[in-house]
Amino acid sequence: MSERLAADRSADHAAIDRLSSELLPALIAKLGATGLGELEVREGGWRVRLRRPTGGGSYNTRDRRPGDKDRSVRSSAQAAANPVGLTPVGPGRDDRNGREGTGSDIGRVVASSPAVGTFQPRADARAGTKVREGDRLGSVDMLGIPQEVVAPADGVVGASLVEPGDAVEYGQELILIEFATSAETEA
Amino acid sequence: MSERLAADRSADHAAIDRLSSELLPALIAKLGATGLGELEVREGGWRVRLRRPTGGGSYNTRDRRPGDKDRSVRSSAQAAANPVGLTPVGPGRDDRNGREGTGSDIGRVVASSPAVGTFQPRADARAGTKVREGDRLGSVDMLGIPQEVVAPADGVVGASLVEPGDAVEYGQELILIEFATSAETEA
Amino acid sequence: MFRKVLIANRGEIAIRILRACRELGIETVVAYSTADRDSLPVQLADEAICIGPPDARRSYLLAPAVISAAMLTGCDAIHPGYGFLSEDEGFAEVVAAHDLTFIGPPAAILERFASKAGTRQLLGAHGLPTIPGSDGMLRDEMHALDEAERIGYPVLIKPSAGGGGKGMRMVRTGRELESALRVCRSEAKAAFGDDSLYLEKWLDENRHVEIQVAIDRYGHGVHLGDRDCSVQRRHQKILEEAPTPALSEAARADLAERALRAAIAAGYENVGTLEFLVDSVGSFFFIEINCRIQVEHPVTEMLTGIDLVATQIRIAAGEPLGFSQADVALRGHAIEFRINAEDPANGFRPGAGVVERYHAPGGPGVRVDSHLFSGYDVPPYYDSLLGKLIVWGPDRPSAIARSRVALDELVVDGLVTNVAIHQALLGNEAFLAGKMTTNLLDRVGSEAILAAAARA
Amino acid sequence: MFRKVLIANRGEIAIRILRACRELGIETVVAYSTADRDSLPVQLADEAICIGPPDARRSYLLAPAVISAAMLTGCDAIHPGYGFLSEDEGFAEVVAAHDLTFIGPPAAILERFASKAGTRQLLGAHGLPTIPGSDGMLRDEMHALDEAERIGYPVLIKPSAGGGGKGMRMVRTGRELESALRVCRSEAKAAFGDDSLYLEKWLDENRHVEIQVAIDRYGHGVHLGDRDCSVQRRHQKILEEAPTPALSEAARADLAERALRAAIAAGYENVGTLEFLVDSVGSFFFIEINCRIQVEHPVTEMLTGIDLVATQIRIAAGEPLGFSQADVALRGHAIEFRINAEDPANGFRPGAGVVERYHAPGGPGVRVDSHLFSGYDVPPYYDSLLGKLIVWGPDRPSAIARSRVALDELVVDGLVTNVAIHQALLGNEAFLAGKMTTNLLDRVGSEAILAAAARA
Repeated sequence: MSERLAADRSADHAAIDRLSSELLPALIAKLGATGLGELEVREGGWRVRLRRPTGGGSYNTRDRRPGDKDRSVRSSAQAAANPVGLTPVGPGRDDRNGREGTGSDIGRVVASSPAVGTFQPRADARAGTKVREGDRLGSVDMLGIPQEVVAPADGVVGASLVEPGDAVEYGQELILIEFATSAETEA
Repeated sequence: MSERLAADRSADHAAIDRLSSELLPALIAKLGATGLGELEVREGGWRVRLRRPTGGGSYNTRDRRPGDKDRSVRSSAQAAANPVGLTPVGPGRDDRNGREGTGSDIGRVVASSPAVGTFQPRADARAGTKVREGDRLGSVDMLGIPQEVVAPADGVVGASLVEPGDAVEYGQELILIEFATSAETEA
Repeated sequence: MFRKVLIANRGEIAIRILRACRELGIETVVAYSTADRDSLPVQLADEAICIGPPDARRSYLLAPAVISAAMLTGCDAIHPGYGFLSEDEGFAEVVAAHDLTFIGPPAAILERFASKAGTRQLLGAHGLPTIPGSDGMLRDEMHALDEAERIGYPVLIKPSAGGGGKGMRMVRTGRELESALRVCRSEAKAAFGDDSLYLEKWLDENRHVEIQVAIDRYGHGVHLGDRDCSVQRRHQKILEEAPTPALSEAARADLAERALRAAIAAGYENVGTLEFLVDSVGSFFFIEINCRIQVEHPVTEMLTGIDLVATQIRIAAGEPLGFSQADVALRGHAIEFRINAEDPANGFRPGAGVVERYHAPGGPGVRVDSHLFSGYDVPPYYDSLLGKLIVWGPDRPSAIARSRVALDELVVDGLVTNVAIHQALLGNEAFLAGKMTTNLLDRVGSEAILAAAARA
Repeated sequence: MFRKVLIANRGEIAIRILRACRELGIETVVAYSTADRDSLPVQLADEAICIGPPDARRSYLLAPAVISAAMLTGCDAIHPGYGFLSEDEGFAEVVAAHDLTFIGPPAAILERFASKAGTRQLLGAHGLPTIPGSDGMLRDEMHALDEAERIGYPVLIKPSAGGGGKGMRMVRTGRELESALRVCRSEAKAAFGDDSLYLEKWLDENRHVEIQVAIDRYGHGVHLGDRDCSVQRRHQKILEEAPTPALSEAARADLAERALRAAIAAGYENVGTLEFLVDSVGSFFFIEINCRIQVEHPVTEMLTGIDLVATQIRIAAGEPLGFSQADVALRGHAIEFRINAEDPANGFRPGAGVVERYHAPGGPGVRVDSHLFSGYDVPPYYDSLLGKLIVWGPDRPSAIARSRVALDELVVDGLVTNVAIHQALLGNEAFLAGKMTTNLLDRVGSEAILAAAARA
């Protein structure tokens, strides 16, 4: 490699060092202030772009779709089935590689729909009930074929994100499973 | 703002901190190893993209043009006029807002072409000659109309980037002007 | 007319159907697998509903999921596109049983044309010459060998169900036949869930020419000219054009008219395509009928100005065709290039990954039907079709000249595509002379065609 | 034919010319200002050469820079596109003096038609009815007032040079005339370097209809039908369609034939457009001739299948036209929507900035000519045209239905565009009835049209 390229490389190093010490804090501040999903800073020809996680690593998040119209981001079935207004996160969005749609978050996991159909909870899987991984929480009826909704982990049945009889799509979040605290586990 | 958003924000801060301490060094190493112009790292839904400066802050650098064919990146006129093989940097690329095409870099500036035409240096502006800002270094003949090439700053005439009689485009780098060292300046 | 249609497909055809629905004032719901969550049709649709995981058998091919999605979203019809459930008479029947309309021929008609052997018999009885073939499905190896002997080698093994080259193999000897039978059976079983095979006389230098028809519920129909799909790789079409350079104008008109008459007489309904082999002296043999919209339908749209998908939807809704043969005028020449994520220099190995940059060509006579966009992550689960470049010109040479420009302008950075084989074909003498046969790519070899183009 | 053409323009028309050159086997050099360094035409061109800074007077309008660039890159012809130097007979003359070909009418013919008043006289003498107007250029205020009195108010003040609405004003009284004269003179001076003005009778309820012609060096010519450009905002066309709904088929044919005969008789050469006003009873009056390719030329290409830019280049190269009127067939209906970076809800204030995301509609009958791409930074220095959406349908209602779908599908994130006014127009009763007049937008008001669409 020529001297010139080596010199360029050391200049690159210096520039990147400065990016991390100066520009990233600026990005942090701006992101915090604006609530934007993406920010870009240019400096001396370098560009740094930060994209806020939007529930998956995909390039085009579903809230930035073509068309200026305010189309439903999820299907109408899901919108109707989401009375508590939680933003759907996780389930079914990270499973492009075939993993089942089971969302997880700190302190809780979510049982999600195994099919597109109508949801029916089990009567004995009320909020507060302790469950073990694999326990049946209800079913989704897909054209007369019941598909079991199971607990993705041990825990306690938490809030239901849909109502009995609601239309749900594949992978949709149905029931929160709170992790038992260590005290409870020992109890 | 809701608690949830505040929590998200602090998670963002942590993620960005980790980006700057872990991911940027990885980017530096990869860029150095590959000589690529652009790299992107994804982590937990965040994306960081670094783009090597290519002579301007534009989104589409001219070396990433549509079409797979190996088209000339600059005009053939310029390619022919660039015997020393330097990558053109700076001039005319940052002046989207109308600034004149005068490149600058640490330790030197470049006199660039005021017109599209053929270049003729002044006989008395040889390498090593001291010049002051505004001094004539030569001219570019645009359809019979000579356009003056002037020194963009005080300094010493350095290497010529084109040959006498070469075809040059507007904004093309023509002659390096080295900054006089402070010793020289005082001499 | 329908109020709301569920689009049970993906990729470019989902977008094509979506646009046709909108023009007809119909709302759209795109049913998608989790692998297609960020796809362009999902983004463009009025609504989108996730029906299953990436594995098509658990999403796009899962009839209960598709029908359940249609009912939950309040659709009154389902458009299956091509492939997947598009020619599945069982699916069409269940759709109808749930008071939804299957956009395509009704189940009973799909069933009538479900067996290729049966279809040949039926349309043969209605005046279409058919290619010599086995007497029904192959019962066993012995039956296959006997029938092949009777027909005369070379013969083509073909599956009764499906299409797209799976389960098909040309064999020149009894020994080749024996070993190919097993492969074809397992391929057909895997691809279509049906391992019935039959034999067909193989014409070495044949052309694939098809006739597009549109027939309404009331038996009123038109043909919309022909398409030449001779440029194939292992029985997979990669380039289609119209009109075919294989036949004179009179012969083309004769073929189209006979095809239409036979299809009406056999009770076909909706848009459909009758496929023929044309031999070196211009004789034609009916092969099969495709009871769906085809990948290459835009070629016909460019010539006729008629929206085939809208026509298909209107017929399925019970509307009369609304125009007759005299209203169909063909203008100029059109060529479609299938842009696939596959590497022609490496055995057409399929690829997937992120489209770093996408630029579609344009200008007069250039149409691109594609679901690509810059940043799109092409999933590895489905077929490799990235889109279709369709180029029209007043005549074949001008369409070819314009195609060269358009192919050169197309940019799909980040993926290897088969654009190079199209560019090479546009320099191939047999193609330029309009003399391509279905064995061109496999006989001459894609590598040789690419190499010749590189030398030129 | 030319070997290499310098494209002395920018934006969508530079790409349009580039594609036409490639189809004709001609190499391309795009001449650009520093503001356009990263533009799509520069990226697509075989070569690109920077000719000056963003200020068009020092780049795209600077004749010596353009010609110098053409000579340095070894071009043998220059295509000026529209606007800029496209109708500058002085430029055409200098181009010719340097042994380069100006792609358009030769300088002498441009000069013959340079004055609008002179052109009206000339074509009037060749049988075209002209609109009553002032006797030559306006010498002074007194002359203007006298002439306006003689013609009868309202009158339209028009500049002799240029187009695009600059220096134009309609006045209804002598007092309005006095104050408008000064404004028009300074506008015309600034825009065209020529402050000559003349008057024309103003028809309150008029339609703008133009005839496209193509005439070769040997006096052989054809017309390619008409275009209706009545939808204007302050004399700026924003939507064009063909055929015009203003005239019967017979009247359209008559107008087109008379326009062609007059243009040939007056010695016109190359593609050109004769503009007419059509009054409420269908009488037509010749206004002016545009000696260049026009923004709205794709409308005609969609109907005829003829590549107008390629035709223009071939004529400039001295080739005979190669076809005659009998070969020109018009099919269906086409509408062009100019997509501008301007805000219809805020007085059409122009904008610039980065296109965050770009998605062009497609499918049958939809063409988009645009230089946009995701990430493109639209410079603020030039006109606000981002591209053109051209939609074809078998008839006007189907073209309108398809247009609605295409406009809805178009995405240009990051900039405010005028798409809303197009969407509103497609709901406007006068437009739907084909009864739009040139004063529709200015009289009813864009705000009212937008508001009506919002209510619907």
